[in-house]
Amino acid sequence: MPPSLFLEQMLNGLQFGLMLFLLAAGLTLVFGIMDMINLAHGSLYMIGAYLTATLVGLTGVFWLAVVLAVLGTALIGMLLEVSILRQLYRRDHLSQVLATFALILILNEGVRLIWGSQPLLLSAPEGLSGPVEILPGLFYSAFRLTIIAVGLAVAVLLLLLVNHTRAGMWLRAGASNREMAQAMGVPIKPLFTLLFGVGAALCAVAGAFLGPILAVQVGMGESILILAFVVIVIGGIGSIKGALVGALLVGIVDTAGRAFLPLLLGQVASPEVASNLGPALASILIYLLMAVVLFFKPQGLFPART
Amino acid sequence: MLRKGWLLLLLGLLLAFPPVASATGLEFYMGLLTKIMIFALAASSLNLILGYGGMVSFGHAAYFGVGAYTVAILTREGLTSAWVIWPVALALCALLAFLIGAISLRTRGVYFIMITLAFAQMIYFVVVSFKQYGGEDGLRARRPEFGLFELNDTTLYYLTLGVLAACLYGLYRLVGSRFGRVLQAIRENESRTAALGYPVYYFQLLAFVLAGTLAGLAGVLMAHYTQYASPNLLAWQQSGHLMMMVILGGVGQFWGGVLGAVVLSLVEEVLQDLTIHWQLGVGVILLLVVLFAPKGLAGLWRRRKGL
Amino acid sequence: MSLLVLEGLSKQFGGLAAVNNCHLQVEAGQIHALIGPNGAGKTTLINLISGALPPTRGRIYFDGQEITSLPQHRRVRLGLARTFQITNLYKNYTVLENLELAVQARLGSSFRFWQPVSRERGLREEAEKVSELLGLSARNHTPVAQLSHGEQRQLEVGLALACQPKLLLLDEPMAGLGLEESERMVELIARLGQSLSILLIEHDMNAVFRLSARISVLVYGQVIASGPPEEIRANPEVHKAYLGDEGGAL
Amino acid sequence: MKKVLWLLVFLGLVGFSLAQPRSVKVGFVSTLSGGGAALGIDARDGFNLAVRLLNNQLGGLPVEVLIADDQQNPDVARQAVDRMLKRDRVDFLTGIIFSNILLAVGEAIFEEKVFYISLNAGPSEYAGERCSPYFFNAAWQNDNLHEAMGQYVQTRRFENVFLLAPNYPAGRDALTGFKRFYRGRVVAEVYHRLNQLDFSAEIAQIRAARPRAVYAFEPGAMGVNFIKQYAEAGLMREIPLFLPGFSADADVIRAVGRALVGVYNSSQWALELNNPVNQRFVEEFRKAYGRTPTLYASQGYDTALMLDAAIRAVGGDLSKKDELRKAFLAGFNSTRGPLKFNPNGYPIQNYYLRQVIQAPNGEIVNRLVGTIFTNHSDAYVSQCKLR
Repeated sequence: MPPSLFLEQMLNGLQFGLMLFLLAAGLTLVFGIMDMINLAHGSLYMIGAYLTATLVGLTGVFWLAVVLAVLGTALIGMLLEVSILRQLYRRDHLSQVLATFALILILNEGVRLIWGSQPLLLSAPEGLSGPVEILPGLFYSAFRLTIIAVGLAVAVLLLLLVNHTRAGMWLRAGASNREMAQAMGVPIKPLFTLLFGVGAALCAVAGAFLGPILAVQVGMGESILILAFVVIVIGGIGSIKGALVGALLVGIVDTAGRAFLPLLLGQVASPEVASNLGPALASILIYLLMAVVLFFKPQGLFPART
Repeated sequence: MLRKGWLLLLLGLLLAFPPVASATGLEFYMGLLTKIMIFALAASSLNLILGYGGMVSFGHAAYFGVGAYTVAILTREGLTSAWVIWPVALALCALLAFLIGAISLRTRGVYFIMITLAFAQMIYFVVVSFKQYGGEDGLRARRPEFGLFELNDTTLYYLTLGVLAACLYGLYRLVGSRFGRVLQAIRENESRTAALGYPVYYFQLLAFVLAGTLAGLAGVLMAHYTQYASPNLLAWQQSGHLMMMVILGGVGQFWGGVLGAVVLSLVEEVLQDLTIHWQLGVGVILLLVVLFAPKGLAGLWRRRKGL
Repeated sequence: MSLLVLEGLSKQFGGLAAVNNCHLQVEAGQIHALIGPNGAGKTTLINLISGALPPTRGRIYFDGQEITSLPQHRRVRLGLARTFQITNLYKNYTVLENLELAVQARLGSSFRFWQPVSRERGLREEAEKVSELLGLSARNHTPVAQLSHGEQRQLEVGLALACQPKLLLLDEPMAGLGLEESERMVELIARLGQSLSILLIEHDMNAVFRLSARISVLVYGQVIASGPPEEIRANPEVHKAYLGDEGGAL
Repeated sequence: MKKVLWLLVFLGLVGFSLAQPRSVKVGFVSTLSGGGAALGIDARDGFNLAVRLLNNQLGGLPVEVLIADDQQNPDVARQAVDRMLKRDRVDFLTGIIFSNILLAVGEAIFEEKVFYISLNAGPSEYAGERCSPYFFNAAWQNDNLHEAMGQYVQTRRFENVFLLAPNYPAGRDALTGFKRFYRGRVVAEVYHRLNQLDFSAEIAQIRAARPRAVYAFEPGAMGVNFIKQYAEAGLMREIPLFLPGFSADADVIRAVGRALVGVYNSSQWALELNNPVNQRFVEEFRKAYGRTPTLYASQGYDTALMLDAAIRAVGGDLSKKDELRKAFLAGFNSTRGPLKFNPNGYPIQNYYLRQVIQAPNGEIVNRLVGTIFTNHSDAYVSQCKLR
């Protein structure tokens, strides 16, 4: 295998992983701190992508549309928190699952009523469509490079925020022990609303940047939600660092599995078997990864709660 | 528990339904009832571990689907006797539940939810990778021979009714038995139950295997009903669907699984007839139930009756 | 041979040694108290003995048999029962239901799937006996959540008692009790001490010195002294390491 | 007492059905929610449009169309079909988009001796040995568009080609169809998991393999994702991409935009096919729904026309199953011109080459370029014993 192909696949894994991280970061914080399972997290990602697509159509400027969509989605997220989700914090996980599943159905149909069933157009900004030569002979999509840059920037920002600010300290305290945070006099309610807004904003960022390479359509949230859950469980619920490591692991393992597993199988088995088995094994790989991690570390790689 | 009289009346009505249906051209509802009863069995089996055992399995569809696929694959391979197919399917589901449970029960809480999901997903992808068994298209499942009677829509209805009634009675005895009591004690307070000297792990594992086997039984019936095994039966959405039924009906309430299966199926059926945007309606109803009936519909019922 | 022997027992949590090379012998037929400042590793030790946690190093012998790697339920069957420092009951169940579960555990045939447990007279009668011993008969059908704190602590002991242990591990049975309730608990423990061996962890020094035949002092996960109450009271080591300036309180 | 009551209900039902004027009931089971909904909705809109233009009649009989959503789930579809067969007693069924759904319900429909007119799904199973007298397909056999593209790539003399499809039976069948007519070298035949979102790994493989051409079978949202990412990687200009028609139709153009320009695709239908039926369809569809119709819409429209023609031919007597079958086989006047059928129920028709271009006014359209096959039949018809 040429090294440039290997490098390209690693970049692909990195890019996919970073986008998963954006989704997983909000999910893991909401889960870890509020102890709330929010299945509707993926719906916020969908809303973010739809808003971006609509705003690009209206303003014609990609970056402006992204900023507005992120703000809009954060607002919608906070509205959801204040109106419905807040009532679920004290309820058991199963009620939360049922309620937020109901929200998925409602939001999906709502989006369908507003925008219709056909997928929406969302293209990468003019200057970024097309490849650039990052190493001699290695061409890579400029937009995917942008995604990597944005993902890394947000990851660094989040880690700084969580590890080096007062609000971040509250968050960590809350993730490890809710009662203690409350006893410290942290204004829990507004903090939760704000946190939910941040989670929604991160979803919108993912939606805005994945929209140009994935189909913007109803149901796009659910297909990626399960992956986000896999990520946070591997990383350890409530841990931003865990979410980052988990997301990169999932991104790279999944990409590498798809890219290299059929080739490897081709070396040892007949092409017929390899082409049958390869995709199946590649699909299983991330679930296998999760099962193995949980087998050895039942609390994930970086448990936030002790 | 509902009063005996009401139960007998309900059973009588269900027994009398098929002749009435075929006389009045309502055969469709016989099929619908068959499907609902199958889901009632699957949801009740999930309720055993989720409600009574406190084990939130997000991979219950695996056994449901494997049960159905066993029927499809064996009939395709030329086996026609239900007396072979049923035991093989159930044994396979039991074995699978044993392996998955033995590993998954090392974890707790959300990690348990996710590891059961992981195993179910692996099974899903393994099953669809067998091209000779239909892959993503699914596989036709012929109805097997029982010898005593021919399996048609009517006999399948009675068979399902009989299996459901027997399983529910068995579950009823189980949750009131010594074993059932310990299972619920573990849900209430695991560390205390362990400190009393109960081997918690084995109790949970046994319940897990039992629930998986019953779900497999439901899957076998499902294959007889649709004469088809589709990958959708194994998908995580199916696990979610079963969970919705249990939560909607009432977690850990004896009739929770049955009630949830009946209500959710009927709501979907009615709303689908009315509008393409029926999922909006289902969503709103589910949300209202969570907000205003915290213990599910069975809980609502109990509260009304002041029990 | 002593009833319970700990040999070089250690438990590490990450880099922290909660129990560190601990040696202890508990004789049969007496109340043995284990005292020590907060964070000395007393509850961890109970968790190790009862099997709730596996030790990092060391061995545990009970009744002449090594139990270091036995699972918790096997130890209970051998006659080791414990209580919890923080009340740990089936809150939604009644007193009798709590006790019946303990009795059923001892009878050891819980893999029965058919007979309704509500009709089992034997379980109920034994549970009633224990309840009477605890003085909770009047509360038999009250859900635990509605009991007073003192009653809950008594039931906590009762659940362990219903296992009919050879050695009872009591983890701060007096925690949070008022004066009168404490007195009742001391009486209960003294009564129990006549017929079975007890390893008692307690902060209430008054109670400890009244009840125990032998006292061990745990500091930083190690037993630094062991002996009859008078000896411990007089031990300068104990005063220095554990009691500090408040030593006068003894 | 109870018996009397049931008797009354029974009599009421009988009386009701006798009192009804003669009419025709059509069950339309399709994917109307979830990821594949756009397809089903387009087909439904096309079907409904034709019914409306026929004054809500088919073959002179008043028509009632019952619509149900299969959620792209075989079990749900099974339930819906059961309801329509046993409760609503429909005369015809149609609407299913996906082959795996059709395979799950087909036998049950044929057993009831109800005609199923497929408007999209064309599985090979029903084309060969398992063909049924009650099955017709107004669109295609699944392999056809791929065969056409294979033929075209062959005539362009591309010396090798890279093939890509999801790992499921229809994906494998599609590439088999392509290879049936393409004789050059296949550089690689890559199968990925169904409903995959990200294609970066596959695109990197394509780039490394440097094939002369790429043929990809990516139905639904996968197509949108793949094409966007293929263009994003800058491969559109380097390695020409060939697609089946449904991956480059109006709906995909709407979602992908300019990235599609230049792509060749094969179809049995095209927007500018020059016949009066098609011209009216395109015009009325745009007027009614405000968007450009896709081939799915044309197939829905044609299915209604096909029913109309056959019912008219038997004079509205739906009990004459044999004559209905003959009427279906005789064909009808479709948006693709006069259409005839093989004994296995699949059409004999032309397949066209189209190319996505940017029109002078800036609009991106899929333009008809030429004809690949004329009067083409599917590869399985000889295995079907029906006459």
